[in-house]
Amino acid sequence: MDNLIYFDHAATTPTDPAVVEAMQRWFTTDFGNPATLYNLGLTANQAMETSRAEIAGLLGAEPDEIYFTSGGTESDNWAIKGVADAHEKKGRHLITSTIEHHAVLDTMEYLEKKGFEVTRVRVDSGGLVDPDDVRKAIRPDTILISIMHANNEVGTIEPISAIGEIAREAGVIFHTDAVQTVGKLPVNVDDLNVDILSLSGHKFYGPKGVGATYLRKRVRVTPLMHGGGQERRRRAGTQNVPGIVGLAKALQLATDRMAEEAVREQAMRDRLWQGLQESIPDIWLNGHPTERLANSLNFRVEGIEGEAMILCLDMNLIGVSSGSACTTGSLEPSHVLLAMGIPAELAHGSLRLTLGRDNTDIDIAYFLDVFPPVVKRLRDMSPVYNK
Amino acid sequence: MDNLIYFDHAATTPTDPAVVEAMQRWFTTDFGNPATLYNLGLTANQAMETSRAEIAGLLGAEPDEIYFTSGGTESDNWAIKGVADAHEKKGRHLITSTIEHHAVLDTMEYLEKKGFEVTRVRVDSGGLVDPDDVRKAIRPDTILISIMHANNEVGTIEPISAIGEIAREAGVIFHTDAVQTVGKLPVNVDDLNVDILSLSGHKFYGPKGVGATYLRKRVRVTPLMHGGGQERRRRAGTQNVPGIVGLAKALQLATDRMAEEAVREQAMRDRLWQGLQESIPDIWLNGHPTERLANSLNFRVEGIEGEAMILCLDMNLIGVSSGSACTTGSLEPSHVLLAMGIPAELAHGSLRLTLGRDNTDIDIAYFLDVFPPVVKRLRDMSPVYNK
Amino acid sequence: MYTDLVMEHFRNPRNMGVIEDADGVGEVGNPTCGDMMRITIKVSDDVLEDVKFQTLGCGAAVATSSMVTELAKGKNLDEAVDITNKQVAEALGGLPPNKMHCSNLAADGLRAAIEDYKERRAKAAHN
Amino acid sequence: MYTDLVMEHFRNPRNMGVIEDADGVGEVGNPTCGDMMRITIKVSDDVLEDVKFQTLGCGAAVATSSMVTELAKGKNLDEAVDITNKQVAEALGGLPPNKMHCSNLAADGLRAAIEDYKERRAKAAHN
Ligand SMILES: Cc1ncc(COP(=O)(O)O)c(C=O)c1O
Ligand SMILES: Cc1ncc(COP(=O)(O)O)c(C=O)c1O
Repeated sequence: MDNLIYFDHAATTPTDPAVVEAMQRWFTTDFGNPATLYNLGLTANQAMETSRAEIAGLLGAEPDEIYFTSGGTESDNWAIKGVADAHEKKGRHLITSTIEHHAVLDTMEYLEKKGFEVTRVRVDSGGLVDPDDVRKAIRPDTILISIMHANNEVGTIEPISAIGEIAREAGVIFHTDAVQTVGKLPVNVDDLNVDILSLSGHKFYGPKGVGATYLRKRVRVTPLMHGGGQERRRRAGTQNVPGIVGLAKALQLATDRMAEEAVREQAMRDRLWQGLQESIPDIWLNGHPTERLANSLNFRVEGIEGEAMILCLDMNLIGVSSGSACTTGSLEPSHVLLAMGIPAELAHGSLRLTLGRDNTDIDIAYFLDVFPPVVKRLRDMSPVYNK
Repeated sequence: MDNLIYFDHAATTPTDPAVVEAMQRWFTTDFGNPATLYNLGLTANQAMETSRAEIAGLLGAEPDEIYFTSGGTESDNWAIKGVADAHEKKGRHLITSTIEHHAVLDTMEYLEKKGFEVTRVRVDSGGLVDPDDVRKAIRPDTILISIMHANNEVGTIEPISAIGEIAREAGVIFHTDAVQTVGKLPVNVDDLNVDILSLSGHKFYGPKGVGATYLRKRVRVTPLMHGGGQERRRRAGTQNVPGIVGLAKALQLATDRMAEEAVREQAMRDRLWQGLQESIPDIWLNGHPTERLANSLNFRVEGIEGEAMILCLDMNLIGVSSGSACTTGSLEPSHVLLAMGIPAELAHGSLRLTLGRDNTDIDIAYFLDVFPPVVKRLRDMSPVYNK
Repeated sequence: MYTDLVMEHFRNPRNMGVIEDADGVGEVGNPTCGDMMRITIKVSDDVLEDVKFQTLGCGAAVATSSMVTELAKGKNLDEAVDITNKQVAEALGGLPPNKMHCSNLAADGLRAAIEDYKERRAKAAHN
Repeated sequence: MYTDLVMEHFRNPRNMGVIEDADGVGEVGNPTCGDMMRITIKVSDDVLEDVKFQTLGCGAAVATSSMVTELAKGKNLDEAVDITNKQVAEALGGLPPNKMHCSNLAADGLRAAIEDYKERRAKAAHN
């Protein structure tokens, strides 16, 4: 779909052709199982370990602190269930925020049903967690704090390093879901003071279905996948060698162009927002004005609904998401926007644009052409917008 | 590694070039997240649902009984932990066999630590489970029976249909690990009387890191991956669209040539075994003489050790595995061979050859040339073989 | 996700707007839930001479609104009041399961408008 | 997995075999564990004139056996008895962690052979 203008890079990204290229030989000629002893397997194993070392290096970690998983959801589930299971003798209290991804929130909810207690710290109107709230939530039986690095809906970047310091002082394990930041922001596990970190390849132009968990040495977690001895007995299953090679390649490429790309995308995004504000009345920014991912723009449009905007934009070959999780079979407004104090009817009328490598000034101009008439048309149709 | 002679298709298989080809566009041009609402996402979603329907058709299932996972290990873990969690109010007793894959056995062991009880039915000297033993093991608090379709080390094919009937009569959920049979044997979930079935792409010339779970309608399992609403809320995580398309393609191709390939591989395997018996004294078959996968040959060689054979064969560009799980960091002899009553010293001296599409008569002849001198050399070196 | 017909109605909604001197007005849904529609009708000799809608909501909400106006227009009140949400969905070739309940309110809106018309007439008769 | 040197010793083991009229024999390991080695030595003037091994076991077992014979040959008994499994592994450029314990017994075997030799000599002196 080459003529699509894609503004949904927080949902997924195209796999970089160089990444696809790097994966090829591991599918067909060098296809060995890295757990086997003959040359073919050893070669695959070497490629995997090289990838592990590369990723570790880019995160400021040791190679044997990196575990390959099937993606962000698995990494999040593992971190939370794994810590809960391994440390429940110490306590059954967990801390998270109200704006986490469902991979964290639903896992927490599951644990609540199993008798764990969860404190969800609130966020301010920009989506920011106050580290002091985390400090106050810590109890003697707290075993895990899980706060995301940047939010996937509004892009707000959380004060992870400060929260990590608090966690360390209190002797509580600290997990961050960095699915939206790895490849976009510099991520160093020591600077961030994290013990466990989740990342996912398809968010930074790598393949879908492969991710990684950073797990600091000596932090105990129960495996989510029991079985073979892979990943130092912590994550069973034949490793996805092509995916792992692709993951490392993608992170390398993303890191190489990170600084330049952030500047470029932010400039486009800011122009876009400027233009929208000038041409459309009654729209407001969702999320933090400054502590925000360079590629993220989330805004609400009074009097109309998100899905209708998405469909109208799709008719114009533009791909975007609404603030709400349209796909979950529920029509609940976004829990993130509600947590930021946005009323439900405006949460329903929110749109998320996340820019990426493929976007150019032409896309911005095109959006600014197309979107105002869409808003006008839907507002004309709306029984609640009469300005 | 084109000049390698590969006899380890039970460990993994090369991805079929046609499968790799089918995956390509879903990486780069049609890369959308299938949960999104615009055309790009809908296209990906359609490809995924078509794949689901294809796989369902090939297994005699309904499309909405197929769930995509990251592979056999996840499918096994999910089946067992998911049933245990969802049904523990009814009971905490599980039944399995002594020769399951570690993805099943280690998961069972984990549940034992959590207070579940596990009965492991024994196998006979050919590796066969007696359905009557399963029947006798059933208790009022039994919630799951998990018996593999065919064993990965010796290839023995278990009487799944009969066990399934017993499970159904007793009202107990029945899971089978069909990782080694899907793509090699006709697998029909109704004929097999199973409620849950695990399969993994890389065992039948599909990609690594993608598998599926068949889950019969109305069978309750707790998710292993909590989060987004994917897979009808039962398995969260952005779906690996290229992998899923590859999985369906691989299963289609494997099914198309299944009958022919089984005959071809069995003929080669039988010639191989015939030739080995003629040229090497004191070797014996492990596994069932007839109830066995067409491509599987596992045998023990008196007086020498498995890894040494693997290394010597690798020096001759032949890839095989030993009976023991060489990779797990332990040097335990294979639990499968021990369960079949084979003494530890002979279990250590066992070799597994699993044939595949790429093998030809030339490979068989080459192996028959190379292997007898290897055995002779290692026996000369051995302090325990003096015949 | 949506059938072609749903998308066609979303793209080119029929009878969108407000009848200024309507004989009946029906409102269902709630902006807090993300879906709300207002249906205005013009009645003459117990026949729906004109039906118009305004809708805040998703593709399904818009398409069902549009479809119900098509189904209703020209029908007499007794027939029109029997139109169900399910019939509207069927006329569109079906809706995704998650949209069947929350965004498929248009028949309810039409019924509310007809009831409003009947109430107004009853009141007028009393006066 | 293995260093090049381990593989080289596996491919071309030094001093493989049995000294028929050995002055000492050491046996360690156990076929049940998958690793077993027998070391035979020839001693003259307290110097290991010849050392030979037979080994049942994995690549590490074979390579450590081969390496220990190289390290020991020509040494006097006091030096040879001090050779440790760790030194053997180091001389091979290291072993995979899981092989450090179970398959790295060759120095123990050598020591057993030297002790056997000393016992035999002590017995001979007593007679
Ligand atoms: C913040 C965040 N966490 C977790 C995930 C889940 O990652 P994945 O889709 O790789 O399972 C996502 C994206 O879907 C995300 O944005
Ligand atoms: C019988 C059996 N079950 C489960 C697995 C695990 O599958 P995967 O490697 O795809 O996780 C394997 C292979 O490794 C297997 O042979």
